[in-house]
Amino acid sequence: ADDVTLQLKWVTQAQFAGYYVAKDKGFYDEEGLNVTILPGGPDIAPTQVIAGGGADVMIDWMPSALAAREKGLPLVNIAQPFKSSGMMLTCLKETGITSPEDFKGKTLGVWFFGNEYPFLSWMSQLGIPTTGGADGVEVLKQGFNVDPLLQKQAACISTMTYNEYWQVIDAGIGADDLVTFKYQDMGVATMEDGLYVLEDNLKDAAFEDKMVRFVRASMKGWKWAEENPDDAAMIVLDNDETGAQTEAHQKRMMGEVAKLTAGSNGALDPADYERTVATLLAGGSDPVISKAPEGAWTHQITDKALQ
Amino acid sequence: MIWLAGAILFWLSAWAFNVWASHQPFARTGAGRLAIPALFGVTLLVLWEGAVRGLDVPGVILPAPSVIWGTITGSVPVLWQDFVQTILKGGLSGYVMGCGTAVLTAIAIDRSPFLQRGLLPVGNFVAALPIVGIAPILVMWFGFDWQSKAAVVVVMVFFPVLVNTVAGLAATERMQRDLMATYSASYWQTLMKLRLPAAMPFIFNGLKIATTLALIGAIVAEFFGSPIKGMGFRISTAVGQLALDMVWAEIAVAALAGSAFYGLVALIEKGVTFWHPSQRARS
Amino acid sequence: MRFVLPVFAVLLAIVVLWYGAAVKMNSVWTYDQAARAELEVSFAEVLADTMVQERPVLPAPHQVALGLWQGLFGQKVTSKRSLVYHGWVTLSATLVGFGIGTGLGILLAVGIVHNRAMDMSVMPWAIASQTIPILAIAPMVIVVLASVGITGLLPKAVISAYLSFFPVVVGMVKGLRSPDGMQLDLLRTYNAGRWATFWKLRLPASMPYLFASLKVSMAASLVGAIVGELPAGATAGLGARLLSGSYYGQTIQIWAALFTAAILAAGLVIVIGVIERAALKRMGMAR
Amino acid sequence: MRDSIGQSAPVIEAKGLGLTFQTGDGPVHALKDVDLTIGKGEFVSFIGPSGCGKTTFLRCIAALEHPTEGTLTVNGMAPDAARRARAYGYVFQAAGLYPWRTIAGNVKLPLEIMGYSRADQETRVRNVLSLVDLDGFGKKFPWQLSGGMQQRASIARALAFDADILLMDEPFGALDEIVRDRLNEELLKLWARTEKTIGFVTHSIPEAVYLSTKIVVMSPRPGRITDVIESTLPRERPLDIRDSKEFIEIAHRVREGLRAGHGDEA
Amino acid sequence: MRDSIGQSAPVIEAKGLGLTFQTGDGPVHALKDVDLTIGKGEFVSFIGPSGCGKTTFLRCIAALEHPTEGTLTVNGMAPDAARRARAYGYVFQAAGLYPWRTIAGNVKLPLEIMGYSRADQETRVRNVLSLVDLDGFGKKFPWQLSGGMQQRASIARALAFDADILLMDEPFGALDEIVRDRLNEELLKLWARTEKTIGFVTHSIPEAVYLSTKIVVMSPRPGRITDVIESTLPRERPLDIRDSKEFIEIAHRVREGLRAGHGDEA
Ligand SMILES: Nc1ncnc2c1ncn2[C@@H]1O[C@H](COP(=O)(O)OP(=O)(O)OP(=O)(O)O)[C@@H](O)[C@H]1O
Ligand SMILES: Nc1ncnc2c1ncn2[C@@H]1O[C@H](COP(=O)(O)OP(=O)(O)OP(=O)(O)O)[C@@H](O)[C@H]1O
Ligand SMILES: Cc1ncc(C[n+]2csc(CCO)c2C)c(N)n1
Ligand SMILES: [Mg+2]
Ligand SMILES: [Mg+2]
Repeated sequence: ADDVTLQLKWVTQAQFAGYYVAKDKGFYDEEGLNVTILPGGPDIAPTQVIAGGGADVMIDWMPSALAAREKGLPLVNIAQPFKSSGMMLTCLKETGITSPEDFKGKTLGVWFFGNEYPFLSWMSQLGIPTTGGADGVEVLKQGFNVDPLLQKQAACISTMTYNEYWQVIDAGIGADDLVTFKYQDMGVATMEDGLYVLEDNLKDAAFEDKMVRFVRASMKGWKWAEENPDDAAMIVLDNDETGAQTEAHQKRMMGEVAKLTAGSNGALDPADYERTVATLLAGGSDPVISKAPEGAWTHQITDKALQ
Repeated sequence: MIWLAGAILFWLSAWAFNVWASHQPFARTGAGRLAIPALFGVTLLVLWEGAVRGLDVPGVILPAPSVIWGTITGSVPVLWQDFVQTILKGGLSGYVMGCGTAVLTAIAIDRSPFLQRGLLPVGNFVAALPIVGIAPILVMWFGFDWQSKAAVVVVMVFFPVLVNTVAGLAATERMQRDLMATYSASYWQTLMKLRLPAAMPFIFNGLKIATTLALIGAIVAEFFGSPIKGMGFRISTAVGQLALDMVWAEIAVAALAGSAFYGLVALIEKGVTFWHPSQRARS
Repeated sequence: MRFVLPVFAVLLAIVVLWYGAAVKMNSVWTYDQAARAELEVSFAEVLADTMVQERPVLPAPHQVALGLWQGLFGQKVTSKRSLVYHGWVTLSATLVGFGIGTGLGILLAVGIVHNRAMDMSVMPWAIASQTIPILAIAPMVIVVLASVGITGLLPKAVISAYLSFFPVVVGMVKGLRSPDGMQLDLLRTYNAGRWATFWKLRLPASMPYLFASLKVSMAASLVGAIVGELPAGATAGLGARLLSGSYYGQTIQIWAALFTAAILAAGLVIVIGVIERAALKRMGMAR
Repeated sequence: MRDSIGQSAPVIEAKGLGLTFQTGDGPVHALKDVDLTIGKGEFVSFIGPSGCGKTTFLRCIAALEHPTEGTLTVNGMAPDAARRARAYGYVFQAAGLYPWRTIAGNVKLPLEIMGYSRADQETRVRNVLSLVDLDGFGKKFPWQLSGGMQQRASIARALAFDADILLMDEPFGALDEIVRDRLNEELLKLWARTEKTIGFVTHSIPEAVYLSTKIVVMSPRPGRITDVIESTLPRERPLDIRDSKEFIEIAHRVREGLRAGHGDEA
Repeated sequence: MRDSIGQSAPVIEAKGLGLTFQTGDGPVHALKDVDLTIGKGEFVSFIGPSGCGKTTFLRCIAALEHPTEGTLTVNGMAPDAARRARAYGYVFQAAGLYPWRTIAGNVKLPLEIMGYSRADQETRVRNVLSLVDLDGFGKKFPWQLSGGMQQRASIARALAFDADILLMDEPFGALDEIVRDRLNEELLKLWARTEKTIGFVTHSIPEAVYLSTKIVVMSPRPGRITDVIESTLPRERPLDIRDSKEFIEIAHRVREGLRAGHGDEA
């Protein structure tokens, strides 16, 4: 069997259910693949891992992959299992925020580490400076949990529809007490959780073949997960080495993730790509990419995988 | 390969030069004390540059020093802003508070054997709490600005300074203590005139270790939530953008500031503990 | 035995303070929640609530104790939810790192004390190395080592060693230089070489300094191992446990992992202390 | 015991005093069955082979060591109480200067602790340093001085303040005869002037005889008093009294006592 | 200079020797214009007020201090070379025992360093400890011993191995007369037996006269040699030689020399 190493963007959770299902249900074995899944975490830049040769393929958000490409790491999107974005800004109703206009003078929690671009570009479209003051917003680099909202250190924080949002709910704040702004709805959505490889590798026929089989099996895993969300969550749970995940949370996450993967057969929709690039190019004073990238995606793999 | 070989050659000759230079009278002058380690640093940089170029290491794994230098000179305002936020506000204030309380605590528990026996083990235990676990908690408690960073620094520097001070306060010779006893000196007199001076070499040991800890603490704490400035913030965002030149530029600033801080404390130590054999031997 | 009572008294004081702080800090949330639900709450209700919150700002002592108990004894030690299992993962990296770090530290100190060029050039850079934020380069270390095929325990141990060598260098340099003029002169009249001077004088004279720094360095090793676990892919170990706890806002889990780490560190420091006492006693230095 | 003893109230009184150190390999009997009375204003020398417990006895008087048997009173109180009343000046067997203080700073130390005024401190330091012939060395640090100079500084330190009882443990061991003679004379003058009670350990028989009103001869293992010799010399003692017949007789008796002690041992 | 000097090749030869310490407040002239020749097998005592440079001179000979002026040869070579040839046994002014070694361990130290065999080490330690009357104390640690016992242990340490030149800095300062007499005799016997060359600092005039073939009188600030007295006493010296007329004459000359040195100073 051929060895493939996959680097995740984040810790083991239902966000990556498709891959764990494919591994667990033997879809990879069927394709003659021996797949190692490396969990990520707050300190792991998947781009760095792949650059260092630690993985063959990785999962990343498109803004950070494109940024890396411009920095000289030739990453190419070979598949896009996530159709839509799950990122949103979740605010406490009691702060009086009802629309983006109300952000002025408030403190907002934002994820950085390459995830800040959609936010910055949104703010620049709204014409709100991110340098604080009465007319701008005070930005706080949010850690990886929802405490800033619970402790009222921030009026709004970044959340994913499938994860942090529910942590806020679980903490005891009712959905009625929250106001959410989905990036998808604000027209600033960027592509999340695509599969990326190094450009040079794609010229190698053996590698290409491996990726074809990998993507095929992974998509099979994703579709199985969409149909059997509860079982998929349990598979994820089995693979969590930290023993920190809970069944209820993963099942709910799987349900929400399924909504985002629905509508993708794995092939990247060029329109989504163009919209992402447009959003990023419209970013504020310190743009993540300065010009439209060339050759940052390909259907080379999905065309063969999805025949 | 030329690059690599050249770099290694340079390194060897520079080391040979340093071995020679350190035995010259020049090495005892102030300039010598700066020049020799500086030359050593330069050799390290040359080796690094040569290795990166010679082995074709991609910039997203390890940028060459020349590239990093370019970033440093090109982003002075950003680096300065981060320096002020992290080191001056977070690190320094935490250092002063942490070391101050540690010395005072050591003196306080020194007075009472009961407290010492009770607090030291518990203090050891509390200090063993790893900062990566404490930092998120302190950020939750003290907010995301520099106050929480200072709190992390306080927690980090407290233990080493406390342990060293307690050890130092016990480091007097029997005859020295007996002398005080014959004067029927009060506790405070013995403390001020004998035990604190005798403890100074130990206390400074702790203070020196604490300088580097303070720096790390302040930077690391920013990984767990911060305003959008500060060295830790910049490093973590830059890693996400694969802007490793910026990461290393910040690391360079941290190393420079840390060394300067350490040097300052060592200089004060030299003035205060001039009498200790370890200081006298080199004068 | 004479330690039991004082420690107990101090612990009691801490627990009392802790309960007080827990009530104060957690009550904010209780009041907020009540306000959101537009309810009035009595102080007694607040008090009760602050003791049982699911994600308290400061978990009450009994909550942590329970979490700790369940983590340590509540399950099979091989279970992924067992703190014994995670503790063992961290401990093994800590010990390997401590070994490497102390060895390296002692070697460096010996070099610094014996070689002027090393003294003048290496020491400042050893210091500079410690001002590099480890959390920033840990991921790079892991990546680089992984790319040359080194994974698992060793990368963590390397990071742990990186943090632990420094206190040993500083302490040992001081210790190896502590002999006074007369003690050194004596050996010079014997025309003792550096080697004999080292073994017969410098090393024994440095023992108290060595043990003091070993204690600091052991704690640093543990921190290093935990830091190394964060970018190692949040898999197993106390670091991973801390991280996931923090990620899911499970404060009690964080505190339980923290305490496990501290118990581990304290245990290790006590072991060093015992060795210290035995060694110094044999050397006639414990009075 | 002869007349000179009854002259005043006892300042130091030991009865059946004993002290045993517990060491790793068994107990060491440093002192055993020591009975001794020292009156106010006496000058008592202790002489005996090394290890016989002279230092230990002095330390007991100064409440630095606590006897395991018998009773000991100083000025009618427990030694500890006397220490708190600042009754002692003590010169240790080794100089024991604080390395972070200059010579003057070391001498000033007890004065600071006992709260002498600034001006008083200065004059006392100056006087006492010149008494021990160290003028001009006040600003040096201890490690810049020779062994004998350090020892003199530590004598100066004990003389700088006014203690009733002066305990000196081989203070002049590291000094040459000329300086020693000079300091012996000075010490006698000081003693005559101030009426201090002095306990003095020495290994020199002539020194003991020249200085003392009472000479205590000790023998080791366990440390016991084998002879107490009351001096019949007058209080006024020029240096050449050392050639007098009386002096030589006393010296002889001391030597005999010492030799007997050594004989016991061998 | 008289006959006894020409008897053999010079072992130690100083010409115009000077040493100046640079201290925080100006230079200290510890030695100046020192000319001295010591022949093989001589026993030379140095005597002089404290601070006159005796220790410094001994340290120069042992290559522990480096003269700033003049020349100094030992066995015809530079002191450093002689040190490398392990020519010296040195007894320091303070005992300076290593606190982490037992008494026996301290005495064994030079033997370990010089590579004596295990068995040889044991016998030598035993012999030399009994020579200084410390049998049975081998297993004690230094701080469990009295000051004089520590000093004796340090003498034992220097005698344990066979050095040609023995340098002793006030070795018997902390000992009582009886022991001192005994050790003086032992030292003379050792010297006669082994033909060592001995440099000996003392403050006791009788001791210097009793032991030496040559007495060097020094005076301070700057440290100079004011007199070199060749002893006319025979090599064989019973203790009662100290009552002989010759002895008293030499002692007198030494005392005069010392007094003159002190006069200079005042
Ligand atoms: N390391 C030093 N630094 C500065 N001055 C020194 C140093 N060592 C000795 N001296 C000075 O040199 C002079 C001679 O000192 P040395 O120790 O040789 O005297 P000594 O004759 O041995 O006296 P003693 O009989 O008291 O031991 C003294 O004035 C002393 O202060
Ligand atoms: N701390 C201690 N622990 C164990 N034994 C001790 C201690 N201090 C002194 N001794 C022992 O007590 C005995 C008396 O010691 P002390 O110091 O009083 O003798 P000394 O008469 O002053 O001798 P010296 O003239 O050599 O100074 C010695 O045998 C010594 O070994
Ligand atoms: C330090 C850090 N903080 C936030 C994110 C954002 N993020 C990207 S994927 C994901 C999982 C969603 O549940 C999250 C939180 C990150 N990558 N790194
Ligand atoms: Mg004594
Ligand atoms: Mg001397």
